[in-house]
Order: sequence, then structure tokens, then C-alpha cells
Amino acid sequence: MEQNYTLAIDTIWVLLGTALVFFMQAGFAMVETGFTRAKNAGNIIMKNLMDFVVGSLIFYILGFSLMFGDSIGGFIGLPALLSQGEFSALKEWMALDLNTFIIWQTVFCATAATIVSGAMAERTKFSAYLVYSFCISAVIYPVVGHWIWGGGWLAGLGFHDFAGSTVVHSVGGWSALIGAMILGPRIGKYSKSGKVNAIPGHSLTLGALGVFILWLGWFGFNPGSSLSGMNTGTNSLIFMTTNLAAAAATLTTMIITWVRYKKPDVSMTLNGSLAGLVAITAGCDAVSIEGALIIGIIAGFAVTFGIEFVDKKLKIDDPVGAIGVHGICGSLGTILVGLFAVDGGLFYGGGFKYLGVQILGVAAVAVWTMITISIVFFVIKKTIGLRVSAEEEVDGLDLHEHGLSSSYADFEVKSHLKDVI
Amino acid sequence: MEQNYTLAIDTIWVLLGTALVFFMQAGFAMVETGFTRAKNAGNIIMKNLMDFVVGSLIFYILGFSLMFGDSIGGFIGLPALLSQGEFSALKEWMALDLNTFIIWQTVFCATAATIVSGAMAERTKFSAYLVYSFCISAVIYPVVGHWIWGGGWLAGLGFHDFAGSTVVHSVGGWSALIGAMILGPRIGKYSKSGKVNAIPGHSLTLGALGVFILWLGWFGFNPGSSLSGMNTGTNSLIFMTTNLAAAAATLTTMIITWVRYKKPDVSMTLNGSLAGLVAITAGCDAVSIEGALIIGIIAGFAVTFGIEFVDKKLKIDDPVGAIGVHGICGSLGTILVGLFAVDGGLFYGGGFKYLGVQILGVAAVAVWTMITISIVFFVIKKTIGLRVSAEEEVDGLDLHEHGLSSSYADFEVKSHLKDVI
Amino acid sequence: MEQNYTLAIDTIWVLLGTALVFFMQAGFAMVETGFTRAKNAGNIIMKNLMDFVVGSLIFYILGFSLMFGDSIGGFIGLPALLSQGEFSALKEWMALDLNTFIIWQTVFCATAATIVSGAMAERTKFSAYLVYSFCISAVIYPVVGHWIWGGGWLAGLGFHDFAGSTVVHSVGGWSALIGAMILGPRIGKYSKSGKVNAIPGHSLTLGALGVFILWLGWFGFNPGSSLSGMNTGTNSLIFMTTNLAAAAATLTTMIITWVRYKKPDVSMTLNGSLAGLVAITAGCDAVSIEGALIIGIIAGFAVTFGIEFVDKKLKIDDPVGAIGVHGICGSLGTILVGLFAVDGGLFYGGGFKYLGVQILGVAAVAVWTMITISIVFFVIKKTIGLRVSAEEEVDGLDLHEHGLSSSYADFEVKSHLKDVI
Amino acid sequence: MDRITKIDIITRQSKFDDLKDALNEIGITGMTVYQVLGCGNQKGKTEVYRGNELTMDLLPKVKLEICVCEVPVQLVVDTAIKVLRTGKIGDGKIFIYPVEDVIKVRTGEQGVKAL
Amino acid sequence: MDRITKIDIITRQSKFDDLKDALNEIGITGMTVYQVLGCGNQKGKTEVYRGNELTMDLLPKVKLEICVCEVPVQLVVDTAIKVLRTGKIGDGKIFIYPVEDVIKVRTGEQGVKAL
Amino acid sequence: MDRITKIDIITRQSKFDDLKDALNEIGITGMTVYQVLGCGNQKGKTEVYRGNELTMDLLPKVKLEICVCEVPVQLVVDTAIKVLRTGKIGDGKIFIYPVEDVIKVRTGEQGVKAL
Ligand SMILES: Nc1ncnc2c1ncn2[C@@H]1O[C@H](COP(=O)(O)OP(=O)(O)O)[C@@H](O)[C@H]1O
Ligand SMILES: Nc1ncnc2c1ncn2[C@@H]1O[C@H](COP(=O)(O)OP(=O)(O)O)[C@@H](O)[C@H]1O
Ligand SMILES: Nc1ncnc2c1ncn2[C@@H]1O[C@H](COP(=O)(O)OP(=O)(O)O)[C@@H](O)[C@H]1O
Repeated sequence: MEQNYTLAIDTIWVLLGTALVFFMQAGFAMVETGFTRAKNAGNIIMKNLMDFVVGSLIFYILGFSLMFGDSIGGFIGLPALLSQGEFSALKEWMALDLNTFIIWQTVFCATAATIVSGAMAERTKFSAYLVYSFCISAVIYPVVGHWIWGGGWLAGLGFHDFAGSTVVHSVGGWSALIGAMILGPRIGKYSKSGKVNAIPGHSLTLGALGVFILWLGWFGFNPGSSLSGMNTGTNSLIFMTTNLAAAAATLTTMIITWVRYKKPDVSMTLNGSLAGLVAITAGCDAVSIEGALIIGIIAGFAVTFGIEFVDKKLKIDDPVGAIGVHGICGSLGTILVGLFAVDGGLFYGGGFKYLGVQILGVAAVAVWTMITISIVFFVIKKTIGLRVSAEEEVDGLDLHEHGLSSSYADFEVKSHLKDVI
Repeated sequence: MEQNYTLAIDTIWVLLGTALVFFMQAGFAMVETGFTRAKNAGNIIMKNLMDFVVGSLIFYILGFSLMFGDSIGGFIGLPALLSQGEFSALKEWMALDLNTFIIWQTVFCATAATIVSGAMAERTKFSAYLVYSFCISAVIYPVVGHWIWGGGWLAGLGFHDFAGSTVVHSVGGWSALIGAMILGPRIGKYSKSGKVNAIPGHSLTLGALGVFILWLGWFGFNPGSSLSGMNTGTNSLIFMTTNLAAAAATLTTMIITWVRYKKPDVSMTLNGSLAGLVAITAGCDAVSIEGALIIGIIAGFAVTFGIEFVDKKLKIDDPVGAIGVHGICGSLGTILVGLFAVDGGLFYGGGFKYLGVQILGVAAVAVWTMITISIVFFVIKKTIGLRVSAEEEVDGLDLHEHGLSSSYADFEVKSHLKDVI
Repeated sequence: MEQNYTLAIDTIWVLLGTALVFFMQAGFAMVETGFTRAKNAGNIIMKNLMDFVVGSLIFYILGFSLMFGDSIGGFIGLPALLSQGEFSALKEWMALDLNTFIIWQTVFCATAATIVSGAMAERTKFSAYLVYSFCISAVIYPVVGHWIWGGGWLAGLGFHDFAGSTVVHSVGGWSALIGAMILGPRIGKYSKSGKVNAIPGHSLTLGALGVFILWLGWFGFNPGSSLSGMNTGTNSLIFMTTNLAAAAATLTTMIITWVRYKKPDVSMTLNGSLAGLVAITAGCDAVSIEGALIIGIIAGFAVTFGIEFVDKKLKIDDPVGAIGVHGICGSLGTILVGLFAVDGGLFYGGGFKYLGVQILGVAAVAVWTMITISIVFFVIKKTIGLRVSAEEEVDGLDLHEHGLSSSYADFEVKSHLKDVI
Repeated sequence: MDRITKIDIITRQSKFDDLKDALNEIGITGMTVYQVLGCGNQKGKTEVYRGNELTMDLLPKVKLEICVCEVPVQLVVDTAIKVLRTGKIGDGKIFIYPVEDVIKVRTGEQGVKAL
Repeated sequence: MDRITKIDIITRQSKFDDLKDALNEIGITGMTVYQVLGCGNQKGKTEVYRGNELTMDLLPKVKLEICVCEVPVQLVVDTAIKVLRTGKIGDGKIFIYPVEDVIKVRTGEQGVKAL
Repeated sequence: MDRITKIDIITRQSKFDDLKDALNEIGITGMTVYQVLGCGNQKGKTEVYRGNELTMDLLPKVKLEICVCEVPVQLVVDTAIKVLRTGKIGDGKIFIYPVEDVIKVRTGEQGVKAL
């Protein structure tokens, strides 16, 4: 009977964590819609809904087995339709009911997919979105997951990514980078004269609500990744490191914007919170609380300068800052584990090997993601097309993609006035 | 001491489930307000708040005992004011503290009541709303609950409604049907020429947030209905079936609207998610994952054509689609258990008896609900009145029912321009 | 191993409670922004975000040790930077991992701090806000916490404040009172002729969402304060008392406004819910369900007349009603424990001593809070300044404090039209 | 060239659809619509918000701007009065202004032809 | 029949209440109010949003449209100037237009009587 | 004193920025901008919402109001036509009105000087 309690306690932990991570979909939806224009609000929420839907289905049908099926050369799991495989390797270390584990992994997969929509917002065809979102959940993400969590080659090397700074966030972030690059900027974002224009979001209030929801969700995302409610020491440490890294990153970002832009910038500070959460995700179980604070501070710098770099130097138009938050901070946070891990990190006398493995893993995931997603986008571009027409973009995707005159039918929406054709 | 752990684990499960189900009130509030006009926003949130408040109070004072008191002929529980009864029959199978069980049942009861407000939105008198909401929570719902969950006659026949497709959702849905029918359509909904007009909601973003919140709440609603955190196999299966049925229904609805209306319809797709969730609720523990997928697909069809049928053929004006989502999909989902239940369903070789009982139960609940609620509405109509005046409706309920010039005081609201007197 | 399960169950309870209480930050943000004007929306959410951030950091760095460090004369805990102390007194009765307890206390501390922002909304300098919010979390709140929960002098006297009506809410409420008084009213709130003007909020929908989120959060706040998932009897009782007190207060408030203002007032009724929740917090474990209902009813009266008194008689401008909800109902709820506590309350034959201690504690906390926060505000006023200029206030804090032309860039915001200079 | 006249009709929002239909029937298809706030004989409303009186001096109104050549001015006015008059305060007002010229951007046509 | 004149006053939103009160005092009760965006001598503001400059060329203004019969035009103008002038850019402009006719829908009265 | 003229340009919202820039180039800096709804030759759109047709008769348009002294009226019209003409329905219309007077609140200047 003892086993029984452990299983029940662990299952409760993971299932309630699942619910919290699921709720992050609402958080992403609110952030992405709040940070973009009212004329695309219906389209964004539809994308956020559908990537979860498509991801849930295809991950169950195929992705889960590619991620956790018995390893084929450390690269990919043995495919098994409808998750009907043996999963013997998995069952060696994973004591939960298989369904508990599948649903937990499903909500993680959907998180990776949903990140992309923000960076490609306001100009991507809805049908194209469905296709690449499908590809991420079906193959791109599961393969990375297999390498790191499914017993693949990176796991073998000792790569540490506790809750997915690299597996989830960097996959989303790098896909977002390539997507936003291939798509090109929104009309009006960069003037012919080279000026970088701001395109303010239509509801910072909803954006902030989204950030609060995401922060809440992270209390499922990170501690839930222990897969065990019995593990009280780790779980409570993770609550502390997660919360304080996010706090430190938020404060840092606010101060940086205050210094650089003369006033504390609301939307960038909100990005700062997410940056801290993303950065601590990889090492939330492995660093000390002080380490978490420092990682948070670094993330605050990385996200502010990272977003500016993408925006002003690379001239890649990422409406919500997804590349900076998830790509840059996800990768950086993973690498920092090699420095700050109490057990084996460079700053704790652990030598360069750990750090090297972290860097290798981050790089490998970046390369894999960028190459595969480039192929996906290329094929989409040549077939159904990736971007809406200029007229559709100016009028808003709600109107042309969904036949919706406005998501806010009772309000006068004036977004057009700021567009330049 | 062993007993102790089981009780604690089960209690945690049910109480946290209670919190999630409570939060569905926020989901309903957001869906209902988002799908209707800005001039009635304050009224709708007030209704959603007050039905929970009134329901909580009267269910504790009376309803709970009617539902779980020792059975009087299988029809109704022994009344006991302030839930102070013996509940000896209940205590035979229910090992939780009574308070745990009462609060869990309270949030379920409030869900049934809150469904109605959406269908009757934008034209019902606030005082009338309070009265019928009271009646549902005090008597109509508890009696159905007694039949099915309280040891009543349907329970005796083996009727299976695990988490309330029929008990909760169909009671709400059928009440909504009768209510919307008796009330008549909103001004401007049907032109004299017979044309059916669309009356778009004032914030699809909030509507979508509401759907995400409801989906989250369902992870309390369905798995919590096992009343046991020890039951890891069932709970994790329920997470899977719930999530995948919702996903399948959403995708199905989106495709149907894409085919029929040429473009994927945002608000109908959101209804699709709810349809899947409602439909799987009855059999979430009893069907296989594949069964859940099929139930979801069926729900997607049922909700789209159901809503159109109500709207265009019956000419009953249901602003948020509550009849289609809760009435139709709740009943259908319950019946489908008779086909898809792994243990005893027709498709698994179980014969027609199970299916028959399911159909009988669904029909009995529909008849009971429609008759009793008709009486309630009839009495209200003849006494305090059910519907506001045309002028009040055109100006908005916020103004006349609550003295609120607008729930969005800083914004120009233009809803009047679309009205026809 | 037995110990193990208990620890795991208790930890799950407290950590998930932590997540729920954290989410109350989102609730406060939505209530405060919804009840105020659109031109300050970005500023309000920024304040709500930053007080949590600053509070999390400083409470870990200093506040926690002042609250739970070994007592120095019953007045304050032994300071220990970065919560690195021995906490030997604490560990005598607290069996959770220290991190579990710290994170739980952190989210409580942040709640006290966040209450103030609503009362001082729409005219306080952002930098001043950061400073006083810092002081509350660093010293003012921890000292009160020490007296009551950290083994200080009030704890010694048997003062009962289970989940913080006094510790958390009254500290926030009294700080809000002093702050709003020193700041003075918003421009346009009181006419020269003495007329009290209404300044409607910009989104009652978001305000209502906030109330639902807070209500949800309270299901972590109150039952989580048992610090034990094993304690099923207490936890389930608390769910009941919390929910029914809130329901009773909401209904009472609605009826009062209906009688007094002729129509049921939406925003005041929403305050009513919060009033009930605040009032029951102190005694949620100690009163009967019927006691909770009566406390809720009393809270409904207290909040309505209290807010009116503050607004019309004291002429203190509190945009969201924080003083009435948290200060008045927090204190009153604590005192009522002395009457309604089943074990020792006056109405249960317990004599006047209990009541006396409750009154003493409430008064002591009020005096301490008001004096210390007055000093803080005085110093701020003389140095960086507490209030923005009239021009900044009229244009909105978003513009001047954050360089944000509007948090709703796509909508026409008309809030200026109602201002009087 | 016929004279061109601008007719501004300010009235209740709830009458807008009826008015537009009536105008369509007499052949008026072009118009520009404004949401405005107005006060006149009709006084604003006083409501109670959180226990305080809230006076709305200005009421939301809709304004239609219609440019026509001289002849049907009276027809427009009569039609509007027929649809809008309830006899209650707030029925609205009609203002008539001279127009010097009109140009249709798409074709460059000028004057009455542009209408 | 007296001539009727339309006076458009475009000014800062924050001055609106004062202006309305001052106009009420000189007996003007009817007016129509627009929320507009304006640019003139007053240049827009430049703010920084997420590190990028955001120039708002157009500033929110309020426009009052007041139809009066000829006599008090100067009084209205003087009153407006008294209330609105701060000497800072952005004080606003007043435009005066001829009106051909006014009709009161409720009564059918025409011309000055309709006002 | 030169005559003052008011030019109203009603056109697609998406053309607004271009038009403003073009007007700036010919020296027009003052203008007042309205968001309006319009119908004319251009018919509204019909969309499907939850399976029901939703006809939007009125399309969102932007209106620029520019007061100039007589000379550059033609220049403004020509510039507007150059920028706005696509040849497709919905290009918009230009209305020209007489102005009696203009007053600059800040300085009290009147007439052409006030512009
Ligand atoms: N002198 C005026 N100048 C400009 N607009 C006016 C004037 N008088 C009335 N209006 C406009 O006409 C609307 C209707 O006028 P009102 O006097 O309320 O109606 P009624 O004439 O039916 O009593 C007002 O809300 C206002 O917008
Ligand atoms: N030539 C013009 N045509 C139309 N509207 C104008 C014109 N010049 C100014 N305005 C309107 O008047 C407002 C105030 O003018 P502005 O030049 O900024 O103020 P000031 O004259 O005090 O410097 C502008 O915002 C604009 O709406
Ligand atoms: N007779 C009219 N009176 C007032 N406004 C008009 C009139 N005709 C057109 N308009 C305005 O001009 C806009 C453009 O007119 P429209 O006829 O659609 O364009 P086009 O002339 O290019 O076909 C309309 O949306 C409406 O706002």
C-alpha cells in the first residue's frame, strides 16, 4: 500500500501541474493579443486556441512516441501511433500512470508551439499557421525532447534542462526567429528611411493579465517537472528559485528601461518577468536561491538588449518579444546552469565540462530547430503561402481570415490610422 | 493512520477541484459578457456573480439535503435545513468530511444555474433572474441530482453520468431553452422580413479568455468527480479523455465553419471547445481515449448544427449558444456513453440496455427540467415580469437595471447604432 | 516513512495554496485597473507587478527574518539577511521545509503591499510607490506578522487571526487610509461646492474578473493557512465558511445598494464579495458555518456604510474602496472572532477576555501601521515627492510616468472629458 | 450648376437605422455618420454610482451629414421629421449649410455630378 | 429673420468642462461635441515604447459646435478666449461658419426659433 | 482680407498617413481629423458571424478638415486626388465650404493670420 500513496501524491502533483501549465495557454493568448493590434485580436486568440488543439491531437497520435519511445540511436523514439507503444525504456524510470505522463507532456508540447504565434503575429496566414504548428508538435519538438528528456544523446552526455528552457522555450524561440525573419516585418514597422517604428499593443491590461497567468502557470511548469509531490525539498526550492529569478529579472528590466528610455517601460518590464521565468526553468532545481537571483538579473539584461538587437539591428519584427524572451533567455538560462549549478557548476568548482555540455546542447537544439523549421516555412511559402496580402494585413486578419468585422464590435477601433501603406 | 492518508489525499483532490470548478464562474462570466454587447456587460457579470451567491446560500440551506438526503421514493432527498441532516445513505459510500462534499456539490450546483444567464442575456429583468436562479439551485437541480447522484431512481437503473453532462449541463441547457423561448428574441435579432441578424459580441478576447478558464475548470470538474486522489488510473484517464474530446470538438467545429461559412469562425469555434468538454463529461471515466476523440467529433457537429437549428429554424435567440453547448451536447454526450462505454457500451458488445437507460435518463431530466422551469417562468412573468421594456433593452440593461451609464466609462460605445426599433 | 507522507501532503497543500495566493496579484491588478480610468491602466498594472516583485525580493532578503526570526522581546524577529538564520523557535512548531514556508509567507506579504495601490491610484508618483511598498514589505508588515504569527506578544496573549484579516488586510487597509489622506483626492473628485463626484472605472468587466480571481485565491489564502493538507476537517470547514461568508456579504451589499441607491450597484456589490472574504479570514477556522453567514452579513453592512463614510464624511478619496474592504472589514472580522469563535467566543459563553484580546490586537496593529506608514509618507513627501503634478494627473500617469500614450492604443479614450481643472 | 447643400441631422442613436432606411428610400445613398455628444433642451441623466451622483450632461447622439443638390433638401427634411419625431425632448435638430463645391476623388468629377 | 451662425471651438480636452460651464452662464445650452484629433502649431509628442520612438502627430482635442443667432457670436468668442487662453501652444482655434437654416424636429420650428 | 475656405476630405483610413505627409509637403500643417462612418457608392461588406449574415452598411472612414485661405484650395484638392485616387470605389469625396472667420485663441489673431 505504501507505493500507493507515493503514486497518488505524485499523480496529484503532476495532474494539478498539468492544469496550471494548460492555463499558460490563456496567458500566452492574453499577452499576444494585448501586445498587438485590435484588428487582429480574433485571429491571435484563434491561433492560440488551435495550436493547443492541434498540438494535443498530434502529440497524442504521434509526437509522444517520437519523444519517449525506445530510442533509435539516441536521436528519435520509436514511433507508435496513438501512443500505443511499449515505452519500456520510459517505464524504467517513470512510475506514473502512462496517461498522467502523456497529458503532462502534452501541455508542454503545446507551450513550445504557442510561443511562435506571437512573433509572427498580425501577418501570417491562418492556414499556414496551422501547418507549421502541426509540424512543431508532431516532429520538431518531440525530437528535441527525445534528445534531452527521452533518453537521447544529450541526456547521455549529462545535459541538464530541468523544466525546458531549451526543450520548450528555445525551440519556440528559434522557430519564432526563423518565422519572423522569413515573413518579413509588418507593414509600417520599418520606414523606408530606416526608422524603426513602435506599433503599440491594443491592451496592456490584458497583456499584464497574461503575464500574471503565465507566472502562475510556471508554478506548475517548474515544480511539476520533478514529477513527484514526495520530493518536497526540490519542489519548495523550485518555488523559491522560480519566483525570485522572475522578480529579479523584472526589477532589472524596469531599471534598465528607466535608465535607457527615461521612463520605466510597461510592456518591456512585462517581458522582463517572462525572461526571468524562462531563464530559471533549466536550472530551477540545481541552483541556489542566490544563483537564481543572479540568473534573473542576467535575464533582465539579456531580454532588454536582446529584444532591441533583434528589433533594431537584425530588423526582425517580433511584436511580442518572443525571440528575446524564449530564444535568447531560454538558451542563456540553460548555459548558465553550467556556471551556477550547485552540484558541478563552474562557479562551484565543477570545471568546464558541464558548461561545455550545456553549450553543446543549446547549440544543437538551435541548429536542429532552425534547419527543420526553415524547411517547413519554405515548403509552406511555396505552396499555400505564408503571409497574407498587404490589403488583408492593413484591414486586419480578423476581417479577412475570419470574416469578423471586429473582435470589439461595440467599440470604435482606430488602428488603421497608424498604418502606412 | 493509513485511512488518514487516503482521506487527506482524497480531500486535497476534491478541495482543489472545488477551487477549479469555482473558477468556472469567471469563465462563464467572461464568455457571456464577451459574446454580448457592451451596454449589458455590467448586468451580465452581476448575474454571474449573483447566481453563484444565491446558489451557494440556498444550496447549503436547502438544496444539498434535497439532493443527498435519504431518498424519499427515489425521487427526492429528505429535506434538512442548513444541511443538518443525518445523510446516512450518503455516508455509506462517501468517506469524505461532509463539508468537503457540500462545497464540492455547491460549485456544481452553481454551474448549472449560471448556464442559463447566457441564453437569456440582454433582455431579462435582473430581479426575475434572481428568482429563477434561486429556484434552479433550490429545487430543480437538486432533484435531478438526487435521481442520478443521490441514490435516486435513475442511479438505481444504472444510469451513468460521471461528472454531470446531464445533471449539470443539460439542466442548465434545457432551462436556457425554455427561458429564451418564453422571453422571445432580442430586438433586432430577427427582421420582419424573416432575416436572421447577427449581433456580434463586444469582446471576443474576453470570450476566449473565458473558454480557456472553463477548459481549466474542467480539469477540476471531471477528474474531481472521482472524489478520490488515490484513484490515479481513473484521474489520469479523465485528464486525457477530457482534453482530447475538447480538442477534437474544437477542430471539428473549426473545419465545419470553414467549409460552411467560407472562413473559420472564431466565436463558433470557441463554442466547439465547450461542446466537446460538455459532451465528454458524462463518460470521461468510462470511454477509451479513442472513444473520447469520436465523442468530441460528434459534439463538434452537434454544436454547430444545433446552434444553427435553434437560431434559424426554431428562431430562439440564444446569444451565447448555451442551448447548443449545454442542452444538446450535454444530452448527446450522456447518450453516447451507452455506445462508447468500454464496459457495457453497445459498441463494445454491451447490448442495448445501457443505451436505453441513458436515453431514458436524458429524457426524464429534460422533461422534468422543462416542466418545472416553465412553471417558474410563467409565475415570474405573471408577477414581477420577466423581460425589460423595449426602451430599457435598447439603452442597455446596465443603464436601467443598475444605473450604470456604461461599464466602460472611458470608451465610446457604439452599440446603439446597430439596433433597430 | 510515515512522516514522509505527511510532509508531502502538507507541502502540496501549502505550495498549491501559494500558487493560488500568488494569483491574487492578478485579481488585485484587474480590480484596481478596472475600477479606475483608462489613462492610468498601465501605471496600475505596473504598480501591482512591481509591488509583488519588490516585496518578494525584500521579504526574502530581510522581512522574513524580522517576522519569524527568534523573537526579540516579542516585538521583532532576529534579523538575518537572505533568510539565512537559525529560526529555531519557528522550527519547533513548523515542520515544513523552510523554503515552503518562506514562499508561502512571501505571497502573503505581497498581498498586504498590493492593497495600498488601489486606494492611492491615479495620482501617486511611481517612484514614491516603489519606496513605500518596499517599506511595508521590509519592516511594517513583518513586525505585525511577528507579533501575531511569529511568536510575538499578541500571539502570547492568544490573539486569533487565522489567515490574516488583521495581519495582511488591515495592514494594507490602514496604510491605504493614511496614504489616501496624505495624498488628497483626485482632481475632480470633490467639487468646490462640496459635491462628491463619482469617477467611474474604465472596465467593470475586468473589475469583476478580478473579484472572481480573488475569490479563487482565497481558497488558497484561508485553507492554506492551516499549513496542513492532513487537516481535512479544518480545511473543508474553511472552504465552507469562506465561501458562505463571501456569498452572504455579496447578497447583503447588493440589497443595501438596491434599497439606498434604488438600483443594485455593480461595483459596490463586487466590493461586498471582497468584504466578506476579508472579514471571514481571521476566524474562518474558528467559527461555525452559521457564524460565517452572520459575519458575512455584517461585513456587507460595514463595507457599504464604511466606504460611504470614508468617501462622503471623511472626504478621503479611495478609488477602489480598499480602506472599507481591507481596513474596516479586516479589523471588524478579527474582532468578531471574539464573539463568534465556537471555542471561547462571547456568544458561545467564552467571556470577554477573548474579545478584549482581539480588540487590543486590532488596535495595536492599526496604531503601529498608521504611525510607521505616516513617517514613511512624510519622508517621501519631503524628498522625492508623493504626488504627481496636476498636469500629469489630468493627462494620465501612463503618459507621464511611463511614456505610454495609452494602454489601449487602438481605442479612443475619452477620460479627459470628465476632468475638471 | 445646381446649388449644393449640406444637411446635418442630429438625433437619437436608436433612430439611426430607421432614418437611414427612410433616406435610402428617397434615393439618398451617400452620407457620413458621426458619433457625437450633445446637449440641448434635453437634460442629461443623473445616476448613482457607488453612492455618488453622476450627472451626464452630454448624451450620446448620432449625426448624419448629407450633401444634396438643392431640390431634395425639403424632401430630406420632411422625411427625417417623419421618422424622427416622437414629440419628446431629444428628437434632435437639423442644420442646413451651404456647400461651395464637391469633388469625387475617384473620377475627378466636380459639383453636382460628384454626388 | 436673424442670421444664424455656427461656431466651432477646437481646444484641449482638459478645458472642456470649464468651457461648457462658462457657455452655460452666457445662456448657451445647445451644443454638439466631437472628439477629434488635431495638429497645428502644436506638434505632437514623442514617446519611447519598448525602445522605439513613437511620434504622435495628432493630439486628442475636443470640438464644440454651437449654433447661435448672430448677436451673441462675439460674446461666445470672447467667453471662449477668456476660458481657454493659457498663452501656450495648443490653446486652440475658433472657426465661424454661415448656417442657412435650422429645424427643430420635435416641433418643426424653423430658423432662430428652432434654436 | 483673403477668403477662408474649409476643405473636408473623406477617404479610406489606410490612406491617411500618406495624405497627411503629402499635405505637410505643400505647407499644410493645421488640420482636424475625425473618425467617421460613411456610405456612398461603395457598398458595405457582408460577413458571416456564427452562421448569420452580418451586413455592414457603413464603413469606417477618416475625415480631414482643413481650413486654408483661398489660394491653395486647388492645390490641396489636386494633392489629395494624386495621393488618394486608386480608381476603385471608396476613394472618397472632397467637400468645400465657406468660412466666415477664424480666431486663434492663444493670440486672439483673426482671419487669415489666425491660420
Ligand atoms: N444650438 C445648438 N448648436 C449645436 N448643436 C445643437 C444645438 N442645439 C441642439 N443641438 C444638438 O441637437 C441635439 C438635440 O437637441 P435637443 O434640444 O436635445 O432636442 P429637442 O430639440 O428635441 O429638444 C443636441 O443633443 C445637440 O447635439
Ligand atoms: N488650418 C486648420 N484647419 C483645421 N483645423 C485646424 C487648423 N489649424 C488648427 N486646427 C485645429 O485647431 C487645433 C489647435 O491648433 P494649434 O495650432 O495646435 O493651436 P495654437 O493655435 O494654440 O497653437 C488643432 O489641433 C487642430 O485640430
Ligand atoms: N452625399 C454625401 N453626403 C455626405 N457624405 C458623403 C456623400 N457621398 C459620399 N459621402 C462620403 O464619402 C465617402 C466616400 O464615398 P463613396 O461614394 O463611397 O466613394 P467613391 O466616390 O470613391 O465611390 C462615403 O463613405 C461617405 O462618408
